[in-house]
Amino acid sequence: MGLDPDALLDRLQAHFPEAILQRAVARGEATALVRTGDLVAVATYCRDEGELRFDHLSDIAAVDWPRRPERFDVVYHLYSIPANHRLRLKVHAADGQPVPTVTAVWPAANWLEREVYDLMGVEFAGHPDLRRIMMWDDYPYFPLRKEFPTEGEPDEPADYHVSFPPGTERV
Amino acid sequence: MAKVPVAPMIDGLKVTFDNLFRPPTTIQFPEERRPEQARERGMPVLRSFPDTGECRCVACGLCEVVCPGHCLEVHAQPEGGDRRVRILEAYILDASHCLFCGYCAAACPVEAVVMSDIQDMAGFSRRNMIFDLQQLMELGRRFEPTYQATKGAVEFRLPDPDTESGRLLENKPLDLSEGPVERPTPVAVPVRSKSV
Amino acid sequence: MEWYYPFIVLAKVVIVLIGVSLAAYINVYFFRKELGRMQSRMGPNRVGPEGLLQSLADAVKMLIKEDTIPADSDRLLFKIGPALLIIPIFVAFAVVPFSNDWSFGQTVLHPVISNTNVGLLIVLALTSMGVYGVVMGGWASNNKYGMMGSLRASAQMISYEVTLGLSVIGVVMLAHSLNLGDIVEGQASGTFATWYIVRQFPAFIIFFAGIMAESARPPFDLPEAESELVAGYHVEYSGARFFIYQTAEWSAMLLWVCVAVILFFGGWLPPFGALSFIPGWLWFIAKCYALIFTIIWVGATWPRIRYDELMTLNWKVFLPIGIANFFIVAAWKTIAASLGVGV
Amino acid sequence: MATDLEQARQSIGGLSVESVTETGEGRRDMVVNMGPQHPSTHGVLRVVLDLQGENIVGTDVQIGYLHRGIEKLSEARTYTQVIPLTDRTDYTAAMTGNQGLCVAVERLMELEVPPRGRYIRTMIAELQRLASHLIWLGTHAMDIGAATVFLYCFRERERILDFFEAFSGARLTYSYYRVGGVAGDAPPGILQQIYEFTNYFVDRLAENEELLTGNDIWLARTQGVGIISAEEAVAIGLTGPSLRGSGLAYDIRKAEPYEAYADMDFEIPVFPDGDVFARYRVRIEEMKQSVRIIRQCIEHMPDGPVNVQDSRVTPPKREVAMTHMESMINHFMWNIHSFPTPKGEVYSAIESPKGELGYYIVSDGSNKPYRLRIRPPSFCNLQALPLLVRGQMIADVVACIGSIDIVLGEVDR
Repeated sequence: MGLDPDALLDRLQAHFPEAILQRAVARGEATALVRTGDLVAVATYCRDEGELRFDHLSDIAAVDWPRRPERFDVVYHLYSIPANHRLRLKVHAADGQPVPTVTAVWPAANWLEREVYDLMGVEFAGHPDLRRIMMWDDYPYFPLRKEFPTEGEPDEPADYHVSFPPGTERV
Repeated sequence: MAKVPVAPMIDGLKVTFDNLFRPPTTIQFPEERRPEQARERGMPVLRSFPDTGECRCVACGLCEVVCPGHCLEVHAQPEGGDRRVRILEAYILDASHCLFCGYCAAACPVEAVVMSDIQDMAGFSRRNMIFDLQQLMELGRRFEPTYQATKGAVEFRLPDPDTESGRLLENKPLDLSEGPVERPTPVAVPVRSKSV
Repeated sequence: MEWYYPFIVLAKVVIVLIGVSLAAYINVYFFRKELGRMQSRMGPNRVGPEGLLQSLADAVKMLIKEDTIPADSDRLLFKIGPALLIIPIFVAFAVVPFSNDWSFGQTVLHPVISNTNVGLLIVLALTSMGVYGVVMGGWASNNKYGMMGSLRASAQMISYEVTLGLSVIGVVMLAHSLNLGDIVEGQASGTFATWYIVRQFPAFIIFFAGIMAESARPPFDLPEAESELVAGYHVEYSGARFFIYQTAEWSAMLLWVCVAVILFFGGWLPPFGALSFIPGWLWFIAKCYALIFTIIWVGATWPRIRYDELMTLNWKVFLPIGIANFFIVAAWKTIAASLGVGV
Repeated sequence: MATDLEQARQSIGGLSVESVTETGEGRRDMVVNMGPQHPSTHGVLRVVLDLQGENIVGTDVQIGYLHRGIEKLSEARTYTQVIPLTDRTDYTAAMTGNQGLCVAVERLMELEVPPRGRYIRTMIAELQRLASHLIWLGTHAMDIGAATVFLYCFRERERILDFFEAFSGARLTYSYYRVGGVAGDAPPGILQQIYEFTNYFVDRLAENEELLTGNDIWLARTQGVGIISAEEAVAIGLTGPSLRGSGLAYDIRKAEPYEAYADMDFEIPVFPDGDVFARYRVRIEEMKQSVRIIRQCIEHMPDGPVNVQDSRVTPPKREVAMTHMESMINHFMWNIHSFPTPKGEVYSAIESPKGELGYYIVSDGSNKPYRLRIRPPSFCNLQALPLLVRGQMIADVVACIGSIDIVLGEVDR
């Protein structure tokens, strides 16, 4: 492995004393909570800085915490192929508050951000092509939010699930 | 395609020509079948006691709880006013939602629901995929000989005999001095089964 | 001319029509069985003994299926497309001699409907017509895949017509005739050493590739490449019209194989004089099926070529070889004639 | 065939490929919807192609036809119940779907799988890699027109599925891995059979290679087609064999060894050309390396338990369940509540046959994941398709789709 998680976060915090709001290391994984406005700057630094070199954006995920004022975590998992270390960046976003896009830093973010937008409803400011990707274009809900019921919205077209009271004759 | 076709292409022809004289690997499905594997996970069926014909199910509802596809429904009624005695009223399997994961069979404490070798289910209606207690028991009776034959290997979730995972608390080892019972019977628990 | 002459011609026509249709179905069965075994499968084996009736069952199935015509298609062209493909191919069988002459006492029976002097030209001319059926069918179906398939088909068939025609010039020059029967007789010497495949091997390779491209067999099945264009020009066809397309394709392959056997494999001639007790038509059929076997074999083995590579292959490889072959044969004939040596 | 300019959507992964749709030489003649029903889009992928003749001037990849909301469903299920769902992501390599989840949960709970369990899991994962690559090879070759290879590959794959059936009881959706181990030890005699299979397999693989690797048509169809440079590949998020076909030796089995890969002696095949042929070679060589790993696993298979000896996650035995009141309560409690995980979050990546398969789990301390995110390799690899097909022909689109080895079940989840 490359840099150990603490050293990684130290380096990041040294360069962005303001933008890194929190840091944590758990199970060997480094996590940095980034101020939403500074995301692109931090991301660019992570990608370009000599020893970090996070050239590979593994994943973007969003986590919904409905009771928090800034209810969404948008989580970026970075990996450095040359240095072989990982880093998790997090930003908080309120409902309707756009997160700056990182497509200019890692083009791989294109579809990943689209998916987050589609399923969680987090908008990405400056994304070149922010369309729904999994659901159809005029779908009215964001299905991964916690308030969305697992069985689907009630006014959706009836699904195939049929309930059979005992004794129902089989057709 | 600047070059003229050369030797490697002829080698390829040789491979197909060789295969022309090898016996075919396909089997004629409905007549011939592959040898069945002991752990085969087909449709879940219900076993019953051969002597009385009663279903083994004790209506504990564990299978319903562990089912990831929510395809099982166990309906039980307290008998009379006695809430401790539950009677199996209906057992419904919606095979069109079944994932064939085998969790129900693994969880069943009395080996009532087991994974059979029934693989070829087809129907013209979704309702054909819904099986009730009587049908599941009938299928279970047909499967019973196979189950007895492959029982040891079907024991699917016992990775290691040394695992003392049966104990409830780590500091309170389980007393196994009685030894395993030969056949788990519903009498051992305060529930009893009754087929409807 | 005897009074019964028209009846004999009519009888020949009927026999050839039935025979060709039958052979097309036997070929389908043969194709499936061979492909199946090469692919470690069994091939058809359910309908009839050893699946022999599978082709018949398919034919019946296709004939009784609903025949759909897509909306907004050009209905007239859509309907006549299959006919335009199959008619020229069946007509071309009129000039193909299937055996040596049979004599019944004084009467000599030519096993060919029309023993014309320009047989080879007629074959080439009629098969060139077939491309219209493909283009019309693909274009009239108002389907993008169909249109691309028909565009590919037209470009491919027209291009390969050129090299195909060029490759047979050497044979024609050696045989001094365009009559297919005479071309076979030109190869007669008792052994296979005088067959034109020996003397005209490069021409045969070009011709073979050409007939595979003309009849759209893999690896040249671009007009209907199923992994790219779904089904190409006949993507919208179903039922009887699809059936006609399929029949036409198989008949075209049969026609080309017959012509190839006549041009390069000595037609009905036995490979050795000692084997001449076997009747000529048996030799002819055996050679045809050997060639069909090879075509299927190649198709089962090689991947599909890409469209631009197909064109490159034709225009940059086969065409120069064909032209060179033409000049070599011409030069050889001139030199031989000036030396007084027979060729 | 009127061109609908509204459909002129250029989704090209954020890289600056200039739009050539409406101007000058890049004029578009036709828009073709390739898919969702098309023989070679591997399921329900829809690619909207802007064509000029047969040349491609624009691509828009549309997915979502197989979206089943597995991430959402997981939030309502215990970790054990999620395992059968992961089968349904990449259904050509269901074992690695299981594995990814189990490795992630083990990391979350800081469990250590005993050696025999790790070896069996490694061996199964490599067998699964073989099976997955065989499907890829077969369909890829069939897309390019070599239908025979497809059947040969499925012939070999059937043998592997037989082994999987012996292990797990299923042929497609195995649900074989468990948190902390596997569902059952290897059935008797199976290891010997697998070892014999590897010998057979090497011969058959050589046969398939004879049909393709040297074949001029195959070379013409694959060499120089769908080129993507290493920089572009990393930027667009390619992983797995598709990335190694561009010359970067990134393999999680080496970079962050999990299971028993640290004990294994194997190589990472890398080919620098970045074209379809390079990706083909990578996967073919990878199959040979997988055979090596399988053999090593069998040769050095340790004895002992296959599951972690931890009553939190290991299911109780059924024999004892009916003997004792407390053990029966335990049996019911375990099956109803499964096991809770400590609070926290974890991202764990494994090398699936398609690439980096990551599971990001956020746990709130309960027995169900608060959020379970699957990082699907096929999804990220498919994103590169518009880059691969720029300036190519229709026939190359098919080759390119085949070469990145996508499974739509995983793309859409």
